[in-house]
Amino acid sequence: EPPTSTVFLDSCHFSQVVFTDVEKVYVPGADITCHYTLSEHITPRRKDWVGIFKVGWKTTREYYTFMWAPLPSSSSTGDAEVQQVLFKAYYLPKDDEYYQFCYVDQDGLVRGASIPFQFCAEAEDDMLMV
Amino acid sequence: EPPTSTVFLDSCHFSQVVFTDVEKVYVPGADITCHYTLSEHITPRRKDWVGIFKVGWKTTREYYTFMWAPLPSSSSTGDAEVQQVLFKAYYLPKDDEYYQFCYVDQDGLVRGASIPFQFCAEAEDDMLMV
Amino acid sequence: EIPVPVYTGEESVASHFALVTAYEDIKKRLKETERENSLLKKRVRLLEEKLLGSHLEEATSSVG
Amino acid sequence: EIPVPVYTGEESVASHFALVTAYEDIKKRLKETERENSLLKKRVRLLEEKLLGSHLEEATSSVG
Repeated sequence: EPPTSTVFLDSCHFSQVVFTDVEKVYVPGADITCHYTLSEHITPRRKDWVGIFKVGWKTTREYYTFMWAPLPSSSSTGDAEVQQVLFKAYYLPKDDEYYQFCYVDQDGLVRGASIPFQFCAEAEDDMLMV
Repeated sequence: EPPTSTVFLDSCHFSQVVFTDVEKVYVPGADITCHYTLSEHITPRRKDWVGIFKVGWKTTREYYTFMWAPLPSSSSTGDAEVQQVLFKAYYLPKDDEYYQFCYVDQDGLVRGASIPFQFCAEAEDDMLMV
Repeated sequence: EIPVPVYTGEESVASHFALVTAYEDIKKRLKETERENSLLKKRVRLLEEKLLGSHLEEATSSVG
Repeated sequence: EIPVPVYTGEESVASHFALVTAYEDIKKRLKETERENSLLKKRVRLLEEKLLGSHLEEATSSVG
Protein backbone atom coordinates (compact mmCIF):
# COMPACT_ATOMS: atom_id res chain seq x y z
CA GLU A 1 0.00 0.00 0.00
CA PRO A 2 1.68 3.21 -1.13
CA PRO A 3 1.49 6.27 1.12
CA THR A 4 -1.68 8.21 0.61
CA SER A 5 -2.31 11.88 0.42
CA THR A 6 -3.17 12.35 4.07
CA VAL A 7 -0.30 14.75 4.40
CA PHE A 8 -2.22 17.04 2.08
CA LEU A 9 -5.62 16.52 3.56
CA ASP A 10 -4.41 17.24 7.01
CA SER A 11 -4.27 20.90 6.22
CA CYS A 12 -5.08 21.78 9.81
CA HIS A 13 -1.95 23.67 10.63
CA PHE A 14 -2.27 25.74 7.48
CA SER A 15 -5.40 27.28 8.92
CA GLN A 16 -4.17 28.21 12.35
CA VAL A 17 -4.01 31.81 11.27
CA VAL A 18 -7.09 33.16 9.53
CA PHE A 19 -6.92 36.39 7.57
CA THR A 20 -10.02 38.52 7.76
CA ASP A 21 -11.45 41.53 5.92
CA VAL A 22 -9.19 40.99 2.96
CA GLU A 23 -10.28 43.25 0.09
CA LYS A 24 -10.37 41.96 -3.46
CA VAL A 25 -8.74 45.15 -4.64
CA TYR A 26 -6.53 47.66 -2.84
CA VAL A 27 -5.98 51.15 -4.14
CA PRO A 28 -2.42 51.51 -5.45
CA GLY A 29 -0.28 53.97 -3.54
CA ALA A 30 -2.03 53.56 -0.20
CA ASP A 31 -0.92 51.68 2.92
CA ILE A 32 -2.83 48.52 3.66
CA THR A 33 -3.70 46.92 6.96
CA CYS A 34 -3.68 43.18 7.18
CA HIS A 35 -6.02 41.66 9.77
CA TYR A 36 -5.85 38.13 11.09
CA THR A 37 -6.82 36.03 14.04
CA LEU A 38 -4.72 33.37 15.71
CA SER A 39 -6.42 30.13 16.62
CA GLU A 40 -5.74 28.51 19.98
CA HIS A 41 -3.51 26.00 18.20
CA ILE A 42 -0.76 28.44 17.52
CA THR A 43 1.59 30.05 19.99
CA PRO A 44 2.92 33.18 18.33
CA ARG A 45 6.65 33.73 18.62
CA ARG A 46 8.91 36.69 18.21
CA LYS A 47 10.15 35.80 14.72
CA ASP A 48 6.86 34.90 13.12
CA TRP A 49 6.14 37.04 10.10
CA VAL A 50 3.42 37.97 7.64
CA GLY A 51 4.45 38.07 4.02
CA ILE A 52 2.82 39.23 0.83
CA PHE A 53 3.33 36.59 -1.83
CA LYS A 54 2.41 36.42 -5.48
CA VAL A 55 -0.16 33.66 -5.87
CA GLY A 56 1.57 30.54 -7.14
CA TRP A 57 4.67 31.03 -4.96
CA LYS A 58 6.72 27.92 -4.38
CA THR A 59 8.93 28.68 -1.42
CA THR A 60 8.47 31.15 1.39
CA ARG A 61 11.66 32.84 0.28
CA GLU A 62 9.69 34.29 -2.60
CA TYR A 63 7.83 36.77 -0.40
CA TYR A 64 7.35 40.15 -2.08
CA THR A 65 7.53 42.01 1.22
CA PHE A 66 7.05 41.08 4.84
CA MET A 67 6.48 42.45 8.32
CA TRP A 68 7.28 40.78 11.62
CA ALA A 69 4.08 39.67 13.27
CA PRO A 70 3.43 41.63 16.46
CA LEU A 71 3.24 39.54 19.62
CA PRO A 72 -0.31 39.71 20.92
CA SER A 73 -0.54 41.73 24.11
CA SER A 74 -0.18 39.38 27.06
CA SER A 75 -3.17 40.94 28.76
CA SER A 76 -5.50 39.67 26.08
CA THR A 77 -7.40 36.58 27.06
CA GLY A 78 -9.74 36.27 24.10
CA ASP A 79 -8.40 33.62 21.76
CA ALA A 80 -9.80 35.30 18.68
CA GLU A 81 -8.46 38.80 19.16
CA VAL A 82 -7.82 40.38 15.79
CA GLN A 83 -4.18 41.13 15.11
CA GLN A 84 -3.04 43.62 12.55
CA VAL A 85 0.02 44.52 10.55
CA LEU A 86 0.46 47.65 8.50
CA PHE A 87 2.17 47.45 5.12
CA LYS A 88 3.43 50.80 3.86
CA ALA A 89 2.49 51.69 0.30
CA TYR A 90 6.11 52.06 -0.73
CA TYR A 91 6.80 48.37 -0.25
CA LEU A 92 3.71 47.04 -1.97
CA PRO A 93 3.57 45.46 -5.43
CA LYS A 94 3.03 47.86 -8.32
CA ASP A 95 1.48 45.45 -10.82
CA ASP A 96 -2.04 44.06 -11.03
CA GLU A 97 -1.19 40.42 -10.35
CA TYR A 98 -2.88 38.49 -7.58
CA TYR A 99 -1.15 38.40 -4.20
CA GLN A 100 -1.97 36.79 -0.89
CA PHE A 101 -0.95 37.18 2.74
CA CYS A 102 0.74 34.23 4.39
CA TYR A 103 1.62 33.83 8.04
CA VAL A 104 4.97 32.07 8.43
CA ASP A 105 6.21 31.01 11.84
CA GLN A 106 9.80 31.30 12.96
CA ASP A 107 10.48 27.72 11.91
CA GLY A 108 9.46 28.62 8.38
CA LEU A 109 6.14 26.82 8.50
CA VAL A 110 3.16 28.40 6.80
CA ARG A 111 0.32 28.66 9.28
CA GLY A 112 -2.25 30.48 7.18
CA ALA A 113 -2.89 31.93 3.72
CA SER A 114 -5.40 34.54 2.64
CA ILE A 115 -7.63 34.83 -0.39
CA PRO A 116 -6.00 36.72 -3.25
CA PHE A 117 -6.08 40.45 -3.79
CA GLN A 118 -4.88 42.93 -6.39
CA PHE A 119 -3.59 46.43 -6.48
CA CYS A 120 -5.47 48.37 -9.10
CA ALA A 121 -7.73 51.32 -9.48
CA GLU A 122 -11.32 50.18 -9.71
CA ALA A 123 -13.10 50.92 -12.95
CA GLU A 124 -15.44 53.89 -12.49
CA ASP A 125 -18.33 52.06 -14.10
CA ASP A 126 -18.31 49.21 -11.64
CA MET A 127 -20.84 50.95 -9.45
CA LEU A 128 -23.80 49.88 -11.54
CA MET A 129 -26.11 47.47 -9.75
CA VAL A 130 -27.60 44.47 -11.47
CA GLU B 1 22.45 27.57 1.56
CA PRO B 2 19.14 25.72 1.68
CA PRO B 3 17.88 24.00 -1.46
CA THR B 4 16.00 26.30 -3.76
CA SER B 5 12.84 25.82 -5.68
CA THR B 6 14.45 24.69 -8.91
CA VAL B 7 12.62 21.41 -8.68
CA PHE B 8 9.44 23.41 -9.21
CA LEU B 9 10.74 25.71 -11.86
CA ASP B 10 12.07 22.86 -13.91
CA SER B 11 8.58 21.97 -14.98
CA CYS B 12 9.87 20.64 -18.30
CA HIS B 13 8.64 17.09 -18.00
CA PHE B 14 5.20 18.27 -17.00
CA SER B 15 4.77 19.74 -20.45
CA GLN B 16 5.85 16.81 -22.55
CA VAL B 17 2.25 16.15 -23.39
CA VAL B 18 0.25 19.14 -24.55
CA PHE B 19 -3.53 19.02 -24.61
CA THR B 20 -5.14 20.89 -27.47
CA ASP B 21 -8.62 22.08 -28.41
CA VAL B 22 -9.85 21.77 -24.87
CA GLU B 23 -13.27 23.39 -24.56
CA LYS B 24 -14.15 25.54 -21.58
CA VAL B 25 -17.49 23.82 -21.34
CA TYR B 26 -18.67 20.41 -22.51
CA VAL B 27 -22.32 19.55 -22.95
CA PRO B 28 -23.43 17.13 -20.25
CA GLY B 29 -24.49 13.75 -21.50
CA ALA B 30 -22.28 13.73 -24.58
CA ASP B 31 -19.02 11.85 -25.22
CA ILE B 32 -15.91 13.99 -25.33
CA THR B 33 -12.76 13.60 -27.32
CA CYS B 34 -9.51 14.55 -25.71
CA HIS B 35 -6.76 15.70 -28.07
CA TYR B 36 -3.09 15.95 -27.25
CA THR B 37 0.31 15.95 -28.83
CA LEU B 38 3.40 14.19 -27.56
CA SER B 39 6.65 16.10 -27.63
CA GLU B 40 9.82 14.41 -28.81
CA HIS B 41 10.90 14.14 -25.17
CA ILE B 42 8.41 11.47 -24.31
CA THR B 43 8.36 7.87 -25.44
CA PRO B 44 4.80 6.67 -25.03
CA ARG B 45 4.41 3.27 -23.40
CA ARG B 46 1.65 0.72 -23.25
CA LYS B 47 0.47 1.60 -19.75
CA ASP B 48 0.41 5.37 -20.06
CA TRP B 49 -3.03 6.78 -19.39
CA VAL B 50 -5.08 9.94 -19.63
CA GLY B 51 -7.17 10.78 -16.63
CA ILE B 52 -9.85 13.32 -15.89
CA PHE B 53 -9.12 14.94 -12.53
CA LYS B 54 -10.95 17.49 -10.46
CA VAL B 55 -8.79 20.61 -10.33
CA GLY B 56 -6.91 20.68 -7.04
CA TRP B 57 -6.22 16.92 -7.04
CA LYS B 58 -3.35 15.85 -4.84
CA THR B 59 -2.41 12.38 -6.00
CA THR B 60 -2.92 10.71 -9.34
CA ARG B 61 -5.02 8.09 -7.61
CA GLU B 62 -7.77 10.68 -7.38
CA TYR B 63 -8.61 10.47 -11.10
CA TYR B 64 -12.33 10.68 -11.78
CA THR B 65 -12.08 8.43 -14.82
CA PHE B 66 -9.30 7.38 -17.13
CA MET B 67 -8.52 5.79 -20.50
CA TRP B 68 -5.33 4.03 -21.53
CA ALA B 69 -3.42 6.22 -23.94
CA PRO B 70 -3.29 4.67 -27.40
CA LEU B 71 0.19 3.94 -28.70
CA PRO B 72 0.84 6.22 -31.67
CA SER B 73 0.90 4.32 -34.92
CA SER B 74 4.49 3.30 -35.65
CA SER B 75 4.18 4.53 -39.21
CA SER B 76 3.81 8.11 -38.04
CA THR B 77 7.01 10.10 -38.32
CA GLY B 78 5.68 13.54 -37.48
CA ASP B 79 6.59 14.32 -33.90
CA ALA B 80 3.52 16.44 -33.35
CA GLU B 81 0.83 14.10 -34.58
CA VAL B 82 -2.37 14.70 -32.62
CA GLN B 83 -3.44 11.77 -30.48
CA GLN B 84 -6.94 11.34 -29.25
CA VAL B 85 -8.87 9.50 -26.60
CA LEU B 86 -12.62 9.20 -26.40
CA PHE B 87 -14.36 9.45 -23.04
CA LYS B 88 -17.88 8.05 -23.03
CA ALA B 89 -20.58 10.25 -21.54
CA TYR B 90 -21.52 7.65 -18.98
CA TYR B 91 -18.19 7.89 -17.21
CA LEU B 92 -17.95 11.68 -17.13
CA PRO B 93 -18.51 13.90 -14.08
CA LYS B 94 -22.09 15.02 -13.55
CA ASP B 95 -21.40 18.20 -11.54
CA ASP B 96 -20.26 21.61 -12.72
CA GLU B 97 -16.88 21.64 -11.00
CA TYR B 98 -13.70 22.28 -12.95
CA TYR B 99 -11.81 19.26 -14.24
CA GLN B 100 -8.63 18.83 -16.23
CA PHE B 101 -7.00 16.14 -18.34
CA CYS B 102 -3.66 14.80 -17.16
CA TYR B 103 -1.34 12.43 -18.97
CA VAL B 104 0.26 9.98 -16.55
CA ASP B 105 2.97 7.64 -17.72
CA GLN B 106 3.25 4.03 -16.61
CA ASP B 107 5.66 5.01 -13.85
CA GLY B 108 3.00 7.27 -12.42
CA LEU B 109 4.64 10.49 -13.50
CA VAL B 110 2.46 13.32 -14.72
CA ARG B 111 3.68 14.42 -18.14
CA GLY B 112 1.07 17.03 -18.97
CA ALA B 113 -2.01 18.78 -17.64
CA SER B 114 -4.72 20.65 -19.51
CA ILE B 115 -6.57 23.85 -18.81
CA PRO B 116 -9.76 23.32 -16.83
CA PHE B 117 -13.16 22.57 -18.25
CA GLN B 118 -16.69 22.11 -16.94
CA PHE B 119 -19.70 20.06 -17.82
CA CYS B 120 -22.71 22.31 -17.99
CA ALA B 121 -25.33 23.51 -20.38
CA GLU B 122 -24.37 26.91 -21.70
CA ALA B 123 -26.71 29.73 -20.87
CA GLU B 124 -28.84 30.56 -23.90
CA ASP B 125 -28.14 34.24 -23.57
CA ASP B 126 -24.40 33.88 -23.92
CA MET B 127 -24.57 34.44 -27.63
CA LEU B 128 -24.81 38.21 -27.30
CA MET B 129 -21.80 40.01 -28.69
CA VAL B 130 -20.21 42.91 -26.91
CA GLU C 1 17.49 41.36 9.41
CA ILE C 2 15.21 39.32 7.19
CA PRO C 3 13.39 36.11 7.91
CA VAL C 4 15.30 33.06 6.78
CA PRO C 5 12.67 30.40 6.29
CA VAL C 6 13.84 26.90 6.91
CA TYR C 7 13.30 24.85 3.81
CA THR C 8 11.32 21.72 4.48
CA GLY C 9 9.71 19.18 2.18
CA GLU C 10 6.58 20.47 3.81
CA GLU C 11 6.97 23.65 1.92
CA SER C 12 5.57 22.25 -1.28
CA VAL C 13 2.51 21.17 0.68
CA ALA C 14 2.20 24.67 2.11
CA SER C 15 2.55 26.30 -1.27
CA HIS C 16 -0.06 23.92 -2.67
CA PHE C 17 -2.40 24.74 0.18
CA ALA C 18 -1.97 28.45 -0.40
CA LEU C 19 -2.60 28.04 -4.11
CA VAL C 20 -5.74 26.00 -3.45
CA THR C 21 -7.00 28.81 -1.21
CA ALA C 22 -6.38 31.32 -3.96
CA TYR C 23 -7.77 29.12 -6.72
CA GLU C 24 -11.00 28.46 -4.83
CA ASP C 25 -11.58 32.16 -4.38
CA ILE C 26 -10.78 33.09 -7.97
CA LYS C 27 -13.10 30.31 -9.12
CA LYS C 28 -15.88 31.74 -6.96
CA ARG C 29 -15.29 35.22 -8.36
CA LEU C 30 -15.38 33.88 -11.90
CA LYS C 31 -18.70 32.21 -11.19
CA GLU C 32 -20.13 35.41 -9.72
CA THR C 33 -18.82 37.53 -12.56
CA GLU C 34 -20.23 35.11 -15.12
CA ARG C 35 -23.60 35.23 -13.42
CA GLU C 36 -23.55 39.03 -13.33
CA ASN C 37 -22.54 38.98 -16.96
CA SER C 38 -25.46 36.82 -17.85
CA LEU C 39 -27.85 39.19 -16.05
CA LEU C 40 -26.30 42.16 -17.80
CA LYS C 41 -26.78 40.51 -21.17
CA LYS C 42 -30.45 39.95 -20.42
CA ARG C 43 -30.79 43.57 -19.41
CA VAL C 44 -29.09 44.78 -22.58
CA ARG C 45 -31.45 42.66 -24.65
CA LEU C 46 -34.47 43.98 -22.77
CA LEU C 47 -33.36 47.58 -23.12
CA GLU C 48 -32.68 47.12 -26.81
CA GLU C 49 -36.15 45.73 -27.32
CA LYS C 50 -37.70 48.58 -25.38
CA LEU C 51 -35.72 51.10 -27.35
CA LEU C 52 -36.75 49.49 -30.62
CA GLY C 53 -40.37 49.48 -29.43
CA SER C 54 -40.30 53.13 -28.50
CA HIS C 55 -38.75 54.03 -31.85
CA LEU C 56 -41.46 52.11 -33.67
CA GLU C 57 -44.11 53.79 -31.57
CA GLU C 58 -42.62 57.14 -32.32
CA ALA C 59 -42.46 56.34 -36.03
CA THR C 60 -46.08 55.17 -35.98
CA SER C 61 -47.34 58.22 -34.12
CA SER C 62 -45.57 60.63 -36.45
CA VAL C 63 -46.91 58.80 -39.49
CA GLY C 64 -50.46 58.46 -38.20
CA GLU D 1 -7.28 -3.50 -14.61
CA ILE D 2 -6.72 0.01 -13.37
CA PRO D 3 -3.59 2.10 -13.40
CA VAL D 4 -1.71 1.94 -10.13
CA PRO D 5 0.31 5.11 -10.03
CA VAL D 6 3.57 4.85 -8.18
CA TYR D 7 3.58 7.39 -5.41
CA THR D 8 6.61 9.61 -5.51
CA GLY D 9 7.51 12.74 -3.63
CA GLU D 10 7.38 14.21 -7.08
CA GLU D 11 3.67 13.86 -7.05
CA SER D 12 3.12 16.95 -4.96
CA VAL D 13 5.17 18.87 -7.50
CA ALA D 14 3.05 17.44 -10.29
CA SER D 15 -0.17 18.29 -8.54
CA HIS D 16 1.10 21.80 -7.91
CA PHE D 17 2.04 22.17 -11.55
CA ALA D 18 -1.40 21.00 -12.66
CA LEU D 19 -3.05 23.42 -10.28
CA VAL D 20 -0.92 26.30 -11.51
CA THR D 21 -1.99 25.46 -15.06
CA ALA D 22 -5.63 25.54 -14.01
CA TYR D 23 -5.26 28.63 -11.86
CA GLU D 24 -3.58 30.61 -14.63
CA ASP D 25 -6.40 29.80 -17.01
CA ILE D 26 -9.18 30.59 -14.53
CA LYS D 27 -7.43 33.86 -13.73
CA LYS D 28 -7.35 34.73 -17.42
CA ARG D 29 -11.04 33.91 -17.77
CA LEU D 30 -11.88 36.05 -14.76
CA LYS D 31 -10.01 38.95 -16.32
CA GLU D 32 -11.84 38.52 -19.63
CA THR D 33 -15.20 38.16 -17.95
CA GLU D 34 -14.57 41.25 -15.85
CA ARG D 35 -13.65 43.19 -18.96
CA GLU D 36 -16.78 42.00 -20.75
CA ASN D 37 -18.75 42.92 -17.67
CA SER D 38 -17.39 46.40 -17.73
CA LEU D 39 -18.31 46.82 -21.40
CA LEU D 40 -21.79 45.48 -20.74
CA LYS D 41 -22.28 47.96 -17.92
CA LYS D 42 -21.31 50.80 -20.23
CA ARG D 43 -23.75 49.55 -22.82
CA VAL D 44 -26.55 49.29 -20.28
CA ARG D 45 -25.89 52.83 -19.19
CA LEU D 46 -25.89 54.07 -22.78
CA LEU D 47 -29.10 52.25 -23.62
CA GLU D 48 -30.80 53.58 -20.52
CA GLU D 49 -29.85 57.11 -21.45
CA LYS D 50 -31.09 56.63 -25.00
CA LEU D 51 -34.33 55.17 -23.72
CA LEU D 52 -34.79 58.05 -21.34
CA GLY D 53 -34.04 60.46 -24.16
CA SER D 54 -36.57 58.88 -26.48
CA HIS D 55 -39.23 58.91 -23.77
CA LEU D 56 -38.60 62.57 -23.14
CA GLU D 57 -38.76 63.25 -26.85
CA GLU D 58 -42.00 61.37 -27.09
CA ALA D 59 -43.42 63.25 -24.14
CA THR D 60 -42.39 66.55 -25.67
CA SER D 61 -43.82 65.75 -29.05
CA SER D 62 -47.15 64.63 -27.63
CA VAL D 63 -47.37 67.75 -25.48
CA GLY D 64 -46.31 70.17 -28.20
